[in-house]
Amino acid sequence: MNESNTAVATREIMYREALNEALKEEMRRNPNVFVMGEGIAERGGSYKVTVDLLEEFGHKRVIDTPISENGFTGTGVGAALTGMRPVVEILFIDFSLLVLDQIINQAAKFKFMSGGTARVPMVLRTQGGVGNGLAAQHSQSLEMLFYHIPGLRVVMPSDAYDAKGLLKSAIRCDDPVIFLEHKLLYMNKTDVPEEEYTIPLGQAKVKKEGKDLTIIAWSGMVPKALEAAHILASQGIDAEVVDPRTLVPLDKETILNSVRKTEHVLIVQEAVRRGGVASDISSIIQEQAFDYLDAPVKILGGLNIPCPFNLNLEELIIPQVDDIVKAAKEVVYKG
Amino acid sequence: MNESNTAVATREIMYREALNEALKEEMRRNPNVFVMGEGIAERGGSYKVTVDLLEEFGHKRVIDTPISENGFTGTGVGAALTGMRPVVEILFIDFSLLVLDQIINQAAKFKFMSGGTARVPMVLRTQGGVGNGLAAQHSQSLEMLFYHIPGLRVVMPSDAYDAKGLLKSAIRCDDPVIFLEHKLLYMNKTDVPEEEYTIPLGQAKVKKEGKDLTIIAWSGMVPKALEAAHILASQGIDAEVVDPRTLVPLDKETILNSVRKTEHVLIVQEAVRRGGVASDISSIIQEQAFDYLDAPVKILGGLNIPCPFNLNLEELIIPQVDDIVKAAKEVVYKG
Amino acid sequence: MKKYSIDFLSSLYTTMYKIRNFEEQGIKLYRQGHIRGYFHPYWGEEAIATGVCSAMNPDDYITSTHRGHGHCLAWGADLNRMFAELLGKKAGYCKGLGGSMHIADYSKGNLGANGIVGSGTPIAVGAALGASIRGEKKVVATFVSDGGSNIGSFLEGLNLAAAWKLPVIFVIENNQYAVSTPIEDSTGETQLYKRGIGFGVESVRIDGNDVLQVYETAKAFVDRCRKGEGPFLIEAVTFRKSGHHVNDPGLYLPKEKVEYYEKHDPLKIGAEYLRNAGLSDEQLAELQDKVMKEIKVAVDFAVKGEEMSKEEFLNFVEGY
Amino acid sequence: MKKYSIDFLSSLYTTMYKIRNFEEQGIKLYRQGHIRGYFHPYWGEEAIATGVCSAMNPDDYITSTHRGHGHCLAWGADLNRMFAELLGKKAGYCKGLGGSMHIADYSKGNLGANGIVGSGTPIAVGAALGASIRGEKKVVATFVSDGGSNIGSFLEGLNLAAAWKLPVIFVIENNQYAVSTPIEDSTGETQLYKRGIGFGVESVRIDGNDVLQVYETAKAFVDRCRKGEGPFLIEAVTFRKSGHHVNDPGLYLPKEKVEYYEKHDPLKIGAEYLRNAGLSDEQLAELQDKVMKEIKVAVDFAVKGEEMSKEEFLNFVEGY
Ligand SMILES: Cc1ncc(C[n+]2csc(CCOP(=O)(O)OP(=O)(O)O)c2C)c(N)n1
Ligand SMILES: Cc1ncc(C[n+]2csc(CCOP(=O)(O)OP(=O)(O)O)c2C)c(N)n1
Ligand SMILES: [Mg+2]
Ligand SMILES: [Mg+2]
Repeated sequence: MNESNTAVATREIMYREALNEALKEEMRRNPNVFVMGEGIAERGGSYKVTVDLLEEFGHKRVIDTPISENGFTGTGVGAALTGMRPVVEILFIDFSLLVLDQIINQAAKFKFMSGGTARVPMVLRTQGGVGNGLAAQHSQSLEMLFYHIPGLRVVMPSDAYDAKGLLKSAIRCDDPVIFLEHKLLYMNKTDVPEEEYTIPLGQAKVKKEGKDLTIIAWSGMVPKALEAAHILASQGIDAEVVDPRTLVPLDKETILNSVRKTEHVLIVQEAVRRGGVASDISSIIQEQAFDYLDAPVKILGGLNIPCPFNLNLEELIIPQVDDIVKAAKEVVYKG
Repeated sequence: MNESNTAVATREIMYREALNEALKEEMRRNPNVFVMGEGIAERGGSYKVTVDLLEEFGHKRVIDTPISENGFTGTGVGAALTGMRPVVEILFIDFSLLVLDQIINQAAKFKFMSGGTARVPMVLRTQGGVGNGLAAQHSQSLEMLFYHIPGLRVVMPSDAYDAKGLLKSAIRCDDPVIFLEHKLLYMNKTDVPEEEYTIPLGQAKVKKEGKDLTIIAWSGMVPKALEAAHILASQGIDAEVVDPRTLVPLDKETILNSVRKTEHVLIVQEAVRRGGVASDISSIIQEQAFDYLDAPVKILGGLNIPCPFNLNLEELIIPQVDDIVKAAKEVVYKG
Repeated sequence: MKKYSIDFLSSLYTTMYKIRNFEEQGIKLYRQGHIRGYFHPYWGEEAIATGVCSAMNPDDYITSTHRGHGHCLAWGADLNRMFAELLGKKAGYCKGLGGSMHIADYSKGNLGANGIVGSGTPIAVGAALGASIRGEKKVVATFVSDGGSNIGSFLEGLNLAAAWKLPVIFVIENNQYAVSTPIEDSTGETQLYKRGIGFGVESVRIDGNDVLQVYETAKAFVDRCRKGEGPFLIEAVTFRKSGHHVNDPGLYLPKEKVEYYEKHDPLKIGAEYLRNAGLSDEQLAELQDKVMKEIKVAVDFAVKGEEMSKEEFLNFVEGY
Repeated sequence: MKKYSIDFLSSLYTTMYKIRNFEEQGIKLYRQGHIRGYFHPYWGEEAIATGVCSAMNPDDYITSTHRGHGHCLAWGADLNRMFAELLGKKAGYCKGLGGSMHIADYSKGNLGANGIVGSGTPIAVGAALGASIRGEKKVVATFVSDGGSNIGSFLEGLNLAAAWKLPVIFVIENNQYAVSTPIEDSTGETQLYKRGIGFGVESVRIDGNDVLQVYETAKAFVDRCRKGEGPFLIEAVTFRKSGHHVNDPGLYLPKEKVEYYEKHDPLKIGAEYLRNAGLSDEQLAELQDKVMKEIKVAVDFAVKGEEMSKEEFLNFVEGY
């Protein structure tokens, strides 16, 4: 089955259920796939992504770990190097700061350093983003730390459909994949086919077509961008919303095609503005579609500050629907 | 003394000697300044930056650490939180991947999380860059990992003069400063005043004036950019070379002023092209000086791959003088 | 066991009772929607923070954990500012920007709770190192959980303090579970004090629910730390009174353990000490009453308190 | 001690002698400018890799350190490809892209040297975990340095293997120095095997220069690992024959220690075993000669070898 096939039976399921299905299907398909992380077995994970896996696959393949993120991530790397396909869960992307040696110095480098003889087919699943008053150490969006590192793939699905298809591809990928979920998306529902499907890494998706401006957004910003596009439509601005879905490899073609059509670009990013992935996408558009641009590429990003605990202030620091609407108008009216 | 004062007695010293002087002067000035790292006491550090400190300041303030990067960096954070001014050395920036929890989740966040009551006046010194066949785990340029994090300052001096003045300011800064040296610069000599001086964080320097194009470069790329500018001059292209020196805070004004003058921009970066600081600077120029640009901002960065051991291949992966000359011409002739 | 004055025993009890009821009120406020985010109650473990902190000097330092309310209160934190912080109010210890997992009082040497398990340990070692460079005879206590004793930050910190002979007391609060994972599943050696010995640190395992046992152990180590004989490690065995987090009913906790610790409750043990020392039931009730009144006032203060305005906030973060 | 055949003892000696002379030739090549980057010679420590690896099966796994040539050779690496890698040549184990610190042979279960101290340990634990999931009775040896025993990666890995009862043998090569830092300065407990005990791992301290002692200890642990009784830890005490790196003269090493280990050299001890078993001096010389010839051929092969061309390289990295 591929994505363009639309006449299939579907049902609405949650993002977390879609992830759970992907794990189950891949674990059934390949006995070398296993999952490990804190509280993922009996408890089914903090966001319930791994529920019921223990019953079907047993303790050998559904492993609760001690609080030793660096150690168990490295364990995943070693298992992958020797033929397994581990899916390692880190509870919060903030804690991934404890495992970057294993991811960046080890997993990302082995294929290269070995002259191509070693592969690390491992998935690191974690979640980030602002929400629910979790404060500065549990609310970061750190995709840039992985995006910048050669040897890693970076996937950030924004809905259940993408989440399932991409996680299945991530598990089948022969290189390390950083699979970044968003804490506010787990309960969101989308139509997901009954039938098995995968989504290749590296294909963006136009989530709404439009001709006046291109809004590029990923992960938690996609639902907001779509809502903003809806409001903009009611005000006579026809925005196209492009979701890269995979940040590495990045589907530059789909992005550039949209830009060439609309000639106006807004990139919306939950991560702090300074040095985010949006900057890199902006630099690419600017280098490769300069002559099409009617106005500067605008970036709407998070404020350059940590996340406050207070809920009303928390709201302030990342782009909200109204901010997107406002920024989009600025881009369109400037051009 | 300030930078514009040019009628001062100077002598030529090496980058590493300049750093050594800065440490000595600040340790004399403030008894709460101390240094810690691997082999920095008797041995004076792998790059000889800390030679002679032990004799003058003793073991209490010149501390050899076990191989526990995360632990001793956290020790620095704790000392800083309680009134000290530690200068922590991590041998290679690659090893800083072991300490990012302490830097990003802790040091960078305390001031904010505490509502302003806590400060972490700590300097993390380390070095990066490609050179001498040290291969994939000892050759990275990872400034982006710090640049993206609110609460950190990031300094990357390219010569002895800047190194000394900036390190002194970094040690006096009340917030955590990431001070990034380059392994190939340590032996480079520049004129450095006899007299004490400091360079404020956040001031770029025009290292060569020019009118045809702006080349932005930092750290190890500055000497190469200057050499390229020299060659370009002989070919009738008058390039301006701007060295931000401090990446956070970034001196946008100096950069934008240069861009408005030359209308052509090349950013040269040793770090891999994808998601580097160059992308962010490009996005800023593009947002804030779009109407001045005669050609797209070009980024010449490292290849998106790890560093090979073989010396001839190593050379290939980062911008060399000839590459800069070629890229500069492309920008100028495109405009 | 030494004989202690009623005053001293009362002060220990008062602290424990304050922590217990702070958590109970906090949970209520959470359920009412006044508190959001993570809330890890310290109840059931009150004797540890209380015993350790009461053995220290006011100008010493502590670092705490994600389950940090108890350490702050035992270190003398103000109830008003504690509740205000939990409610995200401007009068809180961190102006409402930190919340439960980041409460701290740097001005008093409380270097804060920490949302990253184990990361407080190297920070504590650094506080001790700084004091030793300055030539001050301060002691640092660093609290860490059983789960936290498996992470590199803690283990490296332990070794550093040992290598440098620093005045640090490592206090492992072994409540036998990390969320739902029993300690047997997370290590090959559940007697956690033994890992201190592996690094050359004098280490003991004690009943963490007996406040006097904690106090006496800590006091001896604090005194010896001050003489330059540190570091030391205390494994204090205890149990959570409920789930990991306010929303976790803790159904996985074995019934026998729950029942045992129901009886072996730190407050019950503390009250028994008081009774043995001659305090009457009325006097105890009076003491309890006083705490409850303070808590009521503080809850009221916090609920009515202002939040930081958007303008104040944007002002505060200028320069990032 | 058991009686061993001359063949077996010869094979142990041959491996040690090969490592010793590999390093000597490597240092020469370094000084001649054929090798660049880091070069940490394993000489003086040959008995450890040799004793441990000869106790294992060819389809087991090892992970190594920054001082990794010895482990690779003891695991059976080809001299030609070893030298070629050190010289950055295409015929090297990593096509010249890895170099000294990253030599590996994944096809044979050698998971590689590592430039980051301690980081090989969790990888070894993962190899063991994978094998155990697949139901294969493999054993994994992970070599780590004394300095590396202070880092979180090693300590967390040790605890994980213990918690999960995995067939891993942790081999601490305690050469008593981390570059110029003596072990006394980097830990409160210099008997490093004790930290294994702290995690519930059966641990011993042995003479790392005595190849038979290493072999017998490793053999017993390997056999028990295969029966599911792992993990185990061996602290093998040894000493570097020179500075940390080819460019470090090691002047800080105390004279008495240097002299002691000059006499207590693994090759001398190995040769003594052979003599006691009846090998004549001529036979020994013959054996040595054979190794030297192989090395000469390999050096020649490496020096003459091609480097990867720029085109091949750019082709190789496509898709990053
Ligand atoms: C490094 C890290 N890993 C995981 C978490 C998530 N987490 C918070 S508390 C906790 C369990 C803690 O158990 P334990 O360490 O025993 O402390 P307790 O809650 O029992 O006091 C976990 C896994 C975290 N905050 N930090
Ligand atoms: C995490 C890390 N820190 C520091 C280094 C730099 N370094 C390489 S070897 C070494 C000393 C190692 O000493 P030890 O661990 O005892 O091993 P030995 O060299 O004695 O075999 C150091 C500090 C590194 N490679 N990795
Ligand atoms: Mg616990
Ligand atoms: Mg050593």
